[in-house]
Order: sequence, then structure tokens, then C-alpha cells
Amino acid sequence: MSEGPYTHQAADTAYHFVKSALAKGHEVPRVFFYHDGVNVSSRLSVPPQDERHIQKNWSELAQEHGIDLVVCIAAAQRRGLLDANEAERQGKDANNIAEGFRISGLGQLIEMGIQTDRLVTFGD
Amino acid sequence: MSEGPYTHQAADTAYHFVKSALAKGHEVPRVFFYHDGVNVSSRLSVPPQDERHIQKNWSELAQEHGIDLVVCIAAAQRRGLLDANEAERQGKDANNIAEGFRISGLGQLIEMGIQTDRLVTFGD
Amino acid sequence: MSTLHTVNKSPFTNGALLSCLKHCKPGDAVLLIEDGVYGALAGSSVAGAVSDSLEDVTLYVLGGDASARGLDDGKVLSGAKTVGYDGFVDLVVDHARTQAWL
Amino acid sequence: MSTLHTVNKSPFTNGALLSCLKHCKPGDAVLLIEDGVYGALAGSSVAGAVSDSLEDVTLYVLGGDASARGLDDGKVLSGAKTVGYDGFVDLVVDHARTQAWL
Amino acid sequence: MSNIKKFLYVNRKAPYGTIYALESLEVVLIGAAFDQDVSLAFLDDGVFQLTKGQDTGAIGVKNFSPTFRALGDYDVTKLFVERESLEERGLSEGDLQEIVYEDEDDDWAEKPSIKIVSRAEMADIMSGQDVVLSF
Amino acid sequence: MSNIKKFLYVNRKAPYGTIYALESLEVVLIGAAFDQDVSLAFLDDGVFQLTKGQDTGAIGVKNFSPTFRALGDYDVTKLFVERESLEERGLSEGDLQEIVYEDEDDDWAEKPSIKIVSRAEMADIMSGQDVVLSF
Repeated sequence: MSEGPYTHQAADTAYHFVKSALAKGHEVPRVFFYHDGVNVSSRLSVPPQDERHIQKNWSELAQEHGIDLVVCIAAAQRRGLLDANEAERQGKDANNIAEGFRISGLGQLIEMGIQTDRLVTFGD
Repeated sequence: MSEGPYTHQAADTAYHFVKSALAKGHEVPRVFFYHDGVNVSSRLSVPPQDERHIQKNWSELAQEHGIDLVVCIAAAQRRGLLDANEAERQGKDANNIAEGFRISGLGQLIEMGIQTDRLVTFGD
Repeated sequence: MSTLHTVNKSPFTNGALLSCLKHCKPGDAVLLIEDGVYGALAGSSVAGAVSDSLEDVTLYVLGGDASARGLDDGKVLSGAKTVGYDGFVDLVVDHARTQAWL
Repeated sequence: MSTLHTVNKSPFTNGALLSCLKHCKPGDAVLLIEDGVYGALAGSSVAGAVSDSLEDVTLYVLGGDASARGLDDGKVLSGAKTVGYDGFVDLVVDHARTQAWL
Repeated sequence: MSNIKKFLYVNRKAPYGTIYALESLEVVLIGAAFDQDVSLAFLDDGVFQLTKGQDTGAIGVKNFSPTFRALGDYDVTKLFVERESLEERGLSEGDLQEIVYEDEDDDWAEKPSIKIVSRAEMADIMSGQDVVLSF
Repeated sequence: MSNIKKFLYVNRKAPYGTIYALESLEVVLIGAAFDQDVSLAFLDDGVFQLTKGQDTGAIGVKNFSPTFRALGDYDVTKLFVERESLEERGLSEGDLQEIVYEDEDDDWAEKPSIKIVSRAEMADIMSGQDVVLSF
């Protein structure tokens, strides 16, 4: 997932794709958020009432199906996405990563390329 | 300013442009951050040591020259950029807007279109 | 085994679709998603180039994206096949790899 | 009074530069910035179309963006003028309005 | 009167794939309160914003195309659409939704807001503005 | 050996205007630790990533083009560049920086990492991969 929420449709398309794959009985072990895709993980997003809530949709889907939502640490740091540990380590007074997302390295992407049968990229 | 930091060069180009305009004696009363441009205002950004710090560059330039840095409230809410007031109003447990940026409405953009001699857009 | 290519940009603004078609192997599939669905418009300035490639390549259009943009079946190139998100999943399974033309 | 147009996309990927040139009035200026500077490459597949428009329009290239991309003066279309950020500011002042082709 | 400026909103991007079309419309709606001389330009992929029959149900994104029909109530009545852009996309005026306004200077007669213009006319419209906002 | 997959990193975007080229390189560097069969493809505007003489001083952005020359140390030695993409941009191989690696199977002889290929060869390279990552 390579693009941010609302700005590009990629986060929506990926969500519908993953839902369909799960409904068909496929396994989706991990979604890796890279580039502006890391912005999907912010729990501070407040979309208008009549719009979908992209972060919540992902968090709920992940909880229901045990998907590992990984946010790339390098991409996230640049763009101001931090979890509590990272915030403390960087001396920042706040953090903004939503439940269900975890911060880790690019190796988590490569690992999936090695272990899974298919890898699909959504982005801009 | 219509695009986010690091992902697109727009925030850098706008910064250099504004610096040059000020150096030449022009007035730059306001910079309006819209679309993904609102992401520039996050104080949680931690770029690598050898990269420029886009948010800090803007905050410092604004403080030095009295520029009004306005972050569009509607665009910011969607994308998870909140100041302390907004966070409280929305029931969020954290906020992330940096000093020197203030959240306000789109009228602040139109107003500049009316009052200034020139309006320049940087984006994607 | 063949490749599924995805294209998500309008061919009137961005070169991704034409570049993709030039790199397809016979038997590959191209799935148009998001703004990419405009690549299936009949009667457009790129329709000829797209149609020509259909000899070797199967063209799919993500139906939800087409409907969102007001592209009904009458406006879509004959030969293009409409699929849903579940069809997208099947295409990924049925091809050895998926290449996104971002 | 004339218009300053800014273009920040590569013309090999995106249609912004060609659309911009088709909407210029005689006396307008086009400033290539960011990835737009590739539009000033001599000998490219779009160089002819760009050169043709230089009869009516003045073409500027933001020097810092050209240097960043390894475009030295020898690679740039003759007729294109290189400016710095301060020249960019002057161009904005010297034209009645600035239109960004995003 | 001296404070009335000519504002042009330039729309060159398709709807839904990116948010620019929607967020452009949000600026237009807020801007309408400022009583300026407002025009909207639709060219290149921007013409896709006005196609009729948009149904976003399957992609889970809000369909904002009906909002264009409300622009007349905000006194936004000049929507210029470029003919060449339509033609390149295999579209004609009939593929666009009908958008009308009530003309208060003509006994509230209902008139079309969309005006199809040539590329040369679009260039003239652009060059006659005080402020150009691009999306 | 059964765990060795063919990874292709596809680079189609210019450097600096957007971050994709830089963040692609970051994936390549991390990915090199996994001992897979790695190739990089440069086509369309991606060929601009490899031009020589890049000097980012005036734009205040980090020049990452020297990093390509370090790829050999990470055993990333197959950089395929599409000839047609170069030609459309008025470029030739001489406009690209020289990138070499030391071949351990050939007494550490220095060999070029960049290989110019035709569009048809690029299509063959793409179709022979297990995993394709696009930037």
C-alpha cells in the first residue's frame, strides 16, 4: 500500500481487494504500508460523517482476520507517523499510530515477497 | 501548498520561492496548506539527519518573517492533522500540529486571492 | 506463466497504459482500475492503440471503478471484460505475478 | 497582460506541458520546474513540439532543478532561458497571473 | 466593485482516483460566499468530473457529482468545458449531466450552466482572470 | 536454493520531483540482505535516475545518485536500462553514470552493472520474475 488515504484511491482499492481475497478463502498474512501509505495508520483522522473511515476499516479488517498491518519505519519517520515507543525514542511529545498497526522495517516487505505466492502493489 | 513533504518536491520549491521573494523585499502574508500539503504541518516528522527538515524550515521562516501558515481544517481532519483545540473537540487523545501553523477554513485562501497581488500554487 | 498487469491512471494524462501494453507478452492480462478504467473508453484518441493490443492481451475493467465514473457497458471497448473485486482476486491467482504500472 | 505558466511534470509521462503550450497566448511565459525541466531536453521525442511553441512563448527552466537532474546547458533546447528562484519571483511579478499546470 | 476579482478554478483531473476534484469543489463552495466573479474550467481529464450516471456504490466512496447541480444556488453559473478535451475522450455534451441555474436578471428563467468552448476560447478565458486556482 | 526467488524492482519515475526513486533504492538496499536473485529495471522516466552529473545543491535535497554506485558491494549487479526509453528522452548510454561491480567468479574483475536492453528484452526480463515491485 503505497499511497495515503483520501488523496488517492489506492487505500480503498487495496481494502476491497483484501476483503474479497479473504471472502474467497485466501490468506492475507500482511499488508505493508510504504511511501505515503504510512499515513493510513494515523488514528487522528476525522473524515466527514458521510465518508468512509479508511483507518478504521483497515484496523477492523485486520483484527477480524488476523492480518499483520506493518508501517515502514523509515517512511513513517519522515512523514510524522510514530507509535508510543518511537515517540519516546525520538523525544516527541505525542504519537499517532492506530491500534492494529505496527511499525517495522522494510525487511517485512521482502520477507513477504519470499514467503507468499502472490504480492500485489497498490499505489500511485 | 498542495502536496505533502518529502513525497513531492512541491513543499521544497515553495519554500525556496518564498525565501527568494522575501529576500527581494516582497511581502508574503500567508501560505495556505491544502490537500496533502497539510501534512507539512506535523511536528512529529523525524527525517534522517542528512535530509532537510521541511516542517522546521517552514516554521522558522514564518517566525522570522511573520508569515501566517494556515492549514485547511477540512483537509487536515481527513488526514489526521489536529491542533490541541481540534483534538479536544474531536475526542482525540493526541495532536500533532507544529508551532507556527494554525488551523482555519478555506475562506483564508479565497481572502488572499482577493487581497494579494499574486497567488502562486505549488503542488502535484 | 503469464502476468497480470494493473494500470490505475488515465491514459489521456499519463503514459502508464501505453507503456504497459508495449511490455506485455502474448497471453498476459491487463486490468484497468481506478482512473485507469478510462483506457477502455470506446471512440477515444487512445482506443485504437488499445484495441490493437487486444490480439495478444486480454483487457479487463474493474466494474466498480467504471460505474463510479459513469462508464456503462455501451461506452466500453468491445472485447474488454468487466470484473468485480472478486474477479480481480481470481486474476491475481490465475497469473504467476502481478505487475502494477504506477 | 500576460500569464506565467508553471509546469512541474515530465512531458514523457504526463500531458501537462503539451496541454499548457496549447493554451498559451502569445507573449506568455512557461517556467519548467521540478520534473518539468525534462521538457527542455534537446533531441527528445517532445523537443519538436516544444520548440515550435517558442515562436509565441518564452520558455524558462529553473536552474536548480535542471542541475539536480544532471541537465547541463548543453542538453537544454536553445532558446530556453535558465533562471534561479529569484528569477522565478521576478517572473511572477512581471506577469499578471500565474497558472500552475499540476 | 473594485474588490470584485475574476476567479478561475481550473479542473484538469478525473474524479475519485484522486481527491483533487472533490477538494476543488469544496473550495468553490466556500469561495462562493465571497461574491467574486467566479468561473470553472474543465479541460483534459477534468471533463470526466461532469459525466452523468456516476454510481460509486461499489467503490465505497462518496458520489459528489450531484453537488455540481447545486452550484447555481451559490451563484456559480459559469462552467466552461473544453470541446477538444471531450472529443479526445470519445465524449460529447450529451455524456455530461445537465446543470442549470435560474437567471435573476431574466425573470428567473432556467439556463444551462455548462458552456462548451473551444481550446482557443478556453485560452482566452484563462488569460482574462485575476486569480487562477489549479486542481 | 528453493527459497531463492527472482525479485525485480521496476523504476519508472524520475528522481527528486517525487520520493519514489529514493524510497525504491532504500528497499533494494534492505532487500540485498535476503540473498535473493535481484534485478533492477529502469524504463520510462526511471532512466533519469541514472544520469550522471546530478547536483542537488540548489534545491536542498539529498543527492542519492552516488548510492547506485555502491550497489555492487551489496551484490546488486543487474541494472537493466531500456534503450527505447533513453532514445525518447534524447539520451544515450554515455549520459548515464558508470556503475561497476567486482565479479567474484572471475577473479574479482570489474564489470559494468548497467546493461542496455531493448523494450522486447525488458518485457522478457519482466515476465521471468517471481516478484515484481513497482515504484
